[in-house]
Amino acid sequence: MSTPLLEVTDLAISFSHPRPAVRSVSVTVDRGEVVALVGESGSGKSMTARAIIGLLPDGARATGSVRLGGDELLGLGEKAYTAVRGRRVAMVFQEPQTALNPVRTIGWQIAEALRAHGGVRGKAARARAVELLTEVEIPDPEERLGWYPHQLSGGQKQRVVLALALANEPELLLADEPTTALDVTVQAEILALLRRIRDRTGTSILIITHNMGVVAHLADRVVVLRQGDVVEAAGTRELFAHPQHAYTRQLLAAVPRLPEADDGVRVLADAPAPTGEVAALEYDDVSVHYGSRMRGRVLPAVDGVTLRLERGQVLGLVGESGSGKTTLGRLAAGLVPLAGGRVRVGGEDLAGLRGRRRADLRRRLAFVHQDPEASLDPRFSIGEAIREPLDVHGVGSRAARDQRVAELLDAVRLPASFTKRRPRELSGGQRQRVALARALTLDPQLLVADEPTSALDVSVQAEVLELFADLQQRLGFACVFISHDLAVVNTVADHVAVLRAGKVVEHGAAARVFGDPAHEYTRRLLDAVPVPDPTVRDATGPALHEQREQIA
Amino acid sequence: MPRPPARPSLLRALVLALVSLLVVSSLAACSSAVKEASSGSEDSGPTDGGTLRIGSTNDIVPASIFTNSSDAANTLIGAVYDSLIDYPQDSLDPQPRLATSWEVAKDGLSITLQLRDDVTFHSGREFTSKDVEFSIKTWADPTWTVQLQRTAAAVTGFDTSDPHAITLSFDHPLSNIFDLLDMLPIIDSESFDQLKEGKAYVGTGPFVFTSWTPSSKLEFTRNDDYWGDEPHLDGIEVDIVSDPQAQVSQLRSGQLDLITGASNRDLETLGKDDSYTVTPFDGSVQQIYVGADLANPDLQDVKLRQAIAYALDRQRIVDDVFRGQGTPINLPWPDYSPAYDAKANETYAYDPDKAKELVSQLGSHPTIPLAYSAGNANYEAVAQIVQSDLEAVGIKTELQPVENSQFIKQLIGGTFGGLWILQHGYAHYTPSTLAVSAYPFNADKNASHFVDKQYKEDADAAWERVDGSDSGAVEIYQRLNKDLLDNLFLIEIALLHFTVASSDQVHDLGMSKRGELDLDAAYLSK
Amino acid sequence: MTHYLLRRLPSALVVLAVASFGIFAMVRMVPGDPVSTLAGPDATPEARAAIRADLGLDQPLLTQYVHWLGQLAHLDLGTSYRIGGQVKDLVADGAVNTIVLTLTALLLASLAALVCSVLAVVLDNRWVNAALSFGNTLAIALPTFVTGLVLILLFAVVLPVLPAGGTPPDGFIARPDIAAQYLLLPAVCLALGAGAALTRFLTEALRTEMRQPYVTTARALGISRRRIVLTQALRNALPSAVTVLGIQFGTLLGGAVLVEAIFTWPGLGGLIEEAISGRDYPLVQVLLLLSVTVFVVIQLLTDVVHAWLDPRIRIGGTGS
Amino acid sequence: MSESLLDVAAPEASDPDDQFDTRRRPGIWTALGRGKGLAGLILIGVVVALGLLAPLLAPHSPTEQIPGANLVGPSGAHWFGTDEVNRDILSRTLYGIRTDLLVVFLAVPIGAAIGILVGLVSSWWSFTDVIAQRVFDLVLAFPTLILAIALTAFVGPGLRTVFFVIVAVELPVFGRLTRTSVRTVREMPYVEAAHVIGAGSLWQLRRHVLPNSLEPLLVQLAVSMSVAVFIEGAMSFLGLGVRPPQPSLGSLIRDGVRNMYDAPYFAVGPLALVVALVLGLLLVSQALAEARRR
Repeated sequence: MSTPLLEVTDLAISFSHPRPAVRSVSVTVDRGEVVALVGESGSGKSMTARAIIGLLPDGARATGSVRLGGDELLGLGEKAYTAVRGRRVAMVFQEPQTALNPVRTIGWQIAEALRAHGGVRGKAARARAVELLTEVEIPDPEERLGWYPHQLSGGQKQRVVLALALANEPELLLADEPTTALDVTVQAEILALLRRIRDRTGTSILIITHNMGVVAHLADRVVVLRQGDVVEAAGTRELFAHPQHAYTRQLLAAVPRLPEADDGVRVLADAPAPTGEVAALEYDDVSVHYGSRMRGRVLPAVDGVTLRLERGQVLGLVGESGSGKTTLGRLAAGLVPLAGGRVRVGGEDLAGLRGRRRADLRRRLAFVHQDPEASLDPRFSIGEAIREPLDVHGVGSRAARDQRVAELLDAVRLPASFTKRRPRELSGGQRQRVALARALTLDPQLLVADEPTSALDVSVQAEVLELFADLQQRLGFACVFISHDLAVVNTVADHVAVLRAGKVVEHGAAARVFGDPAHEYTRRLLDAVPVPDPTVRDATGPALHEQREQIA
Repeated sequence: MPRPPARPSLLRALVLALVSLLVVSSLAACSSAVKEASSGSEDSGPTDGGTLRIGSTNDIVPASIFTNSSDAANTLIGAVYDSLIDYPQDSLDPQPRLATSWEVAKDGLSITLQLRDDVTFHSGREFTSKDVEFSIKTWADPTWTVQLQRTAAAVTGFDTSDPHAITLSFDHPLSNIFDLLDMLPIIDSESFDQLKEGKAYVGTGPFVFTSWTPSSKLEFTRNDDYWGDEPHLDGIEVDIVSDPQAQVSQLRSGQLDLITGASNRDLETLGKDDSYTVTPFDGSVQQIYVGADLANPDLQDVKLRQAIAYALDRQRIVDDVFRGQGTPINLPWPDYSPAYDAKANETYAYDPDKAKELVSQLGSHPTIPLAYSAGNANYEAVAQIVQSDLEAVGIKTELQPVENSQFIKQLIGGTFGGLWILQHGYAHYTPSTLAVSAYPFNADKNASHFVDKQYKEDADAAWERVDGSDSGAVEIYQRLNKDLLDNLFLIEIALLHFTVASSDQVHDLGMSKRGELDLDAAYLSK
Repeated sequence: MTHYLLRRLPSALVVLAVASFGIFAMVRMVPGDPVSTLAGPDATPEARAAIRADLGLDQPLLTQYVHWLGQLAHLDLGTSYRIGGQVKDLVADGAVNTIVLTLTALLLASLAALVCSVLAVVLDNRWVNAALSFGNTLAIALPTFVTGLVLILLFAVVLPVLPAGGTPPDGFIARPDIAAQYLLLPAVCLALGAGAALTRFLTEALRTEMRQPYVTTARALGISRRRIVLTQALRNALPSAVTVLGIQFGTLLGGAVLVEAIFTWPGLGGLIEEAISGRDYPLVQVLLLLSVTVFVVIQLLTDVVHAWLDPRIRIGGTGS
Repeated sequence: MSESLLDVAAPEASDPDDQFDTRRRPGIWTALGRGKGLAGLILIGVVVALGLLAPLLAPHSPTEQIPGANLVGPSGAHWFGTDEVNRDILSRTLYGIRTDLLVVFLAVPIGAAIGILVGLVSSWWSFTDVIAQRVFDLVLAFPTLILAIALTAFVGPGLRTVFFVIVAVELPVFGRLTRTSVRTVREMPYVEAAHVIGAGSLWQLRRHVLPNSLEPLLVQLAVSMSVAVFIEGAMSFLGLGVRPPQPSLGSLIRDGVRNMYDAPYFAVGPLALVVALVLGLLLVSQALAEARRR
């Protein structure tokens, strides 16, 4: 057996100021192999990748050994490392929106990458650029050379980033969460592309991800990291089939799943017969426009949506970015001006109310943001944040309010000692619990949750989702739950509406929609979700490929 | 790894650009602006040629070109125009200029002047008696706001039948008629419209006006057809340098040859330096004074004004502010004036005890405003010393720097409401000129709101005389002196001399009594 | 692009319109009056009345304003009361000097900022940074009137190699080498603060750019830091730098008033001071209006250049 | 392994890129306790102390004209020498600081307070916004010194004019900044959250928007204070500043400049103090700005 292409031994990274360090990581990647580095925030997976390519942040120090094709990389000078980067190791980053220089054309950026290693220039560079864009399957590559990044979609941008990385035919490609920021269907395409690139060029890939679905789809081998240590390393199938370490097992268990074929579709009526009761929320042919009418650029964000949410039920809104799901949610909270139609909360039209009655209606409404960090005022203590709704509405005495805060903290399973802490001192999951507690302070009848778990690690997400489901059951509020993650919605929602370009394409009971989609788009969405099961990959792989060609 | 062929680095280019810019301009290897600036006299002989560069504090104002109000205007008038007669620096004995001789009628109601017949204007036109008439009539026009307007207007008859002689006749005798003839420039009537716009100044003088760049500079070249001795200088350039400090800097760096606006302190310093010459001109003087607005009830009591007069340490002001370039005075006249009275001039010698006593007799009085023109270092210093002197004897004042245009408005409107500090001129001419021309002394209306029958009588008597210096006149002047000292509506501080500083290459500077630089004989040496 | 410009034009015009009336009214509300300044202390009341009528100041305010607007519409800026001559000529003469001075200062400041900030970011050396930061702070902290005097004292008096002030005798074109020497001290004095501010901004902007993900991408491709700074970070920092440059230009114009006074540079600064103190209404009005116009135009210009430099605005719209 | 997954992740933030900071973010105030901030505070402190203690430290009254002591150079009796009307420059300098302190710590905050108020009002109600923005545009369109010259024509030279000019200049600066800052903060989810639970405009403004908009305003305050020292100096330099005999650092520098050639020591003290004050304020503003960026 030949020596592996990449051999990381006892890599440790320490920082000049306190932050999670990499304690001891050893990873090998063989030629042509795809290895996944899996772990949650703070596990050190990204730092490991950065150490390999020599781009650690300031103040970081790496020890141990990183060998590429037998050459030691760690400790190389900046100049020598520059020669290695791009030529022997290349890297693809998570966020395609910012990974490209916004003021330079695609063609310039590729040419620059080629120039860096004394490669071709002029016409030859242009030809090579077209070749690269063709390789990453960008349509009309000739024309695209003159485009700026902002003229491309997210998926196309990631393809360009990939083209840049491949420009100098590196032996090893590091891919740091390359699909996390993308919609599922695009994610599926990029994953398939990565696989094909490996197959075509024999480039080894080290992929860093937290998504077990992606792992199952792409990797030959998996290395699980946790707090800077390798917990487990095994072949993909073996790991999924027989996880050895408890952490790996928990990680796998925390992944929300979609109903699988053998689950058997629960039979549920699609639209529950109107009970005669007032609905918690009604969308009546609502439309929302973005852009200014004065400038003549009106874009429909929501286009004639009619939906109804009964009391005590959870309505999941799913769709890809730009589908209008968030707008619909914000509409329910009265945060977006309506262009047409009517929104009724508990039978009352929010837009038509004024003064006292509007305030009363607002008390029955709550909203949980996607970003738990930004949704809490950094100046407020946790206690003040949770108490604020009571203060605003002047509910109860001071003591009663504090009592209520304690209750709520307890309800979201946070210790009472958190009252005095600031949001910054909390983890993301804890902050989202606080946001949830605050939303529940006034016992709302309707809660709008906009991607409440998308910024969280899987394990934390699982906890929050469980908490949410529990609270919803106990308190019986109705909820609009917005997420791009079909599996997450599947775990909490009673009903699901699938949105596309501002329109509802399918609406029905969650189990029915996910288990037996009626609309072709829903099916495509479901198919694109990487299933955390390596056995499924082999079955769906070709199908994905065909699908991509359809889309292109 | 093959290195890409070296490209001219942007960074390197930038550094180069900046460095070269700095080097080129600061090293001044081949051509130095400083050297060129001071090379005006380098190639010329010791007497002829060169352009004299004069620094002036104020630019000319075409609308008030004849008011003697700015040093640039004075230089212009002195260089471009001739007057009919000339007073020497230190006397009131008229000397011929454009007029070769004259005769005053016995009754004092007319004067006949013989004019030169070899004089032409810069335009080439011959100078005749008509031009004298035109010039006097121009001065008599109130829109030009000339100080001697009343005197010019008193000339009512013009006999110009002989182009080279003129007879002027008056309604009443004019004791100061020679003052008018000394001050009045002979103006070209043909180019008068352009003069109003500041486009052309055509006279008969030693230098020809060539251009004016507002708030920047005036340029003159030698008049090759000058009727008198041809000037040595090729030309004059007047640079407007409003900051006195900057004038000194530019004199020191060789950009200017002569400056008119240096502070007395700088003059003192320059005087100690061999490379510079400081030239005081004794004949042309100005007086700095404290004015009192009698409309202010506190100032109405002459005792308070007397207290102020006693309280002022005039010698200290002359020494500290004017660096000795002046004389403490109680009366405005210079020592050669027929009105000069050495004894009377010391009536209010520095005596703070007397001042205190006077103040104590008055009882309490509120703080009196003390105004001065803002931005003038001398006035500011004098004002502060005056304030301090007055405070020492128990008179409280509040300094009020007033912007110049408002200062003049207050002066005209008589709205100071307190004390003010300013300079006046005209005391070195026939004494009556002061009383009828200098605004603060005007017996009819003045900024002090001082109205006094006796004073008016005496002023008019002085003016309407045939001779301004005979014993009868002196008698009237003594009465005037008494009026001034008794009423003290204007408390004189010091008599100041015009002083200029120049590089040691500048020689034979002169100055007219009017305060105009006389450059007829000036030259630049190597 | 044109659309971008069109959207900004109306508000600019409104500012100018409001400014014209505001300035006109304000100038006349200032105590003191041109006639007494013009006539001098010795003028008779009749003389003053004659001058007043001559200048049209006996007319009602609104009539005067309408008259002025009419003049402006015919590009006739009127005649100066005090200095005499056409306001147009006066302003043109002063403007040339001020513009030459300000633009030179702007050029110096931009060049210095470019060199210093690029050096700081490329070298990324502790000592270089500390030195630059120190020099920078000092340059901002030293008032213009201090640096100006020190410069004169050093280079014109102690070591007389450069003129202490004034403009080149033969203009700027005839002898550029001489002109450069006249320009150097005032321009450096004026440029110091702006240069320091620009350097500060640009260094910070470049550092921010160097932390952007696209830089990491570029570095991961094996492009050297230096090259990234010069070809990518700088290009990205440019649009916002242009905005700051626009602001700095305004500051420079303001600073020019002081620098012109120190170096006796016959520009608009001295003219405006003289015009205001002489209550020379036509001149004051035009100068103040000019000052607003320049500001508005610079704002427009920086917006346009900014938009032009940023393909996201220039080309607009997202693909797909 | 009984510990819950939650506890594992608990101490950490949710940043997906491993690059997060576990420390509690220090308030921007802590920046004043070290490095630049501390140096700046010390500089300001020294100047302020000298100004406040002027009556104790100054050997003479600032307006006392000492007989015979005309422009004498630095000596034991007069550390900074005397000026052209025989006053002790050291005493004048110490008292002069007070004038500048008045300008810095009174005029600027007044201008800032009005500006912030206008900015707040205008950022919340679009009607006032249009007017305020145009007025700000107009004021900002004039270079500061031209504004100063024009204003002086109205009220005459004096400390009052310096005050007016500083207020007039700072008002739009703070108005603008407040508006931008408020508009940014208003878009923050936590303000939206308050809105959703039914908090009124005033509540949002008072409890969330204003406190969170203060940091950039604070930085600007320090910058504006240093600018105020400049303005006072420049105005005094042009003769528009305080009225004599009251001393200010700017007027002392002007007097010093007038005597540049024969009393070069004159301006040294005032210059050093002006530079120290401006430098101190700048350093503080830089430290605050850097702490904010962190």
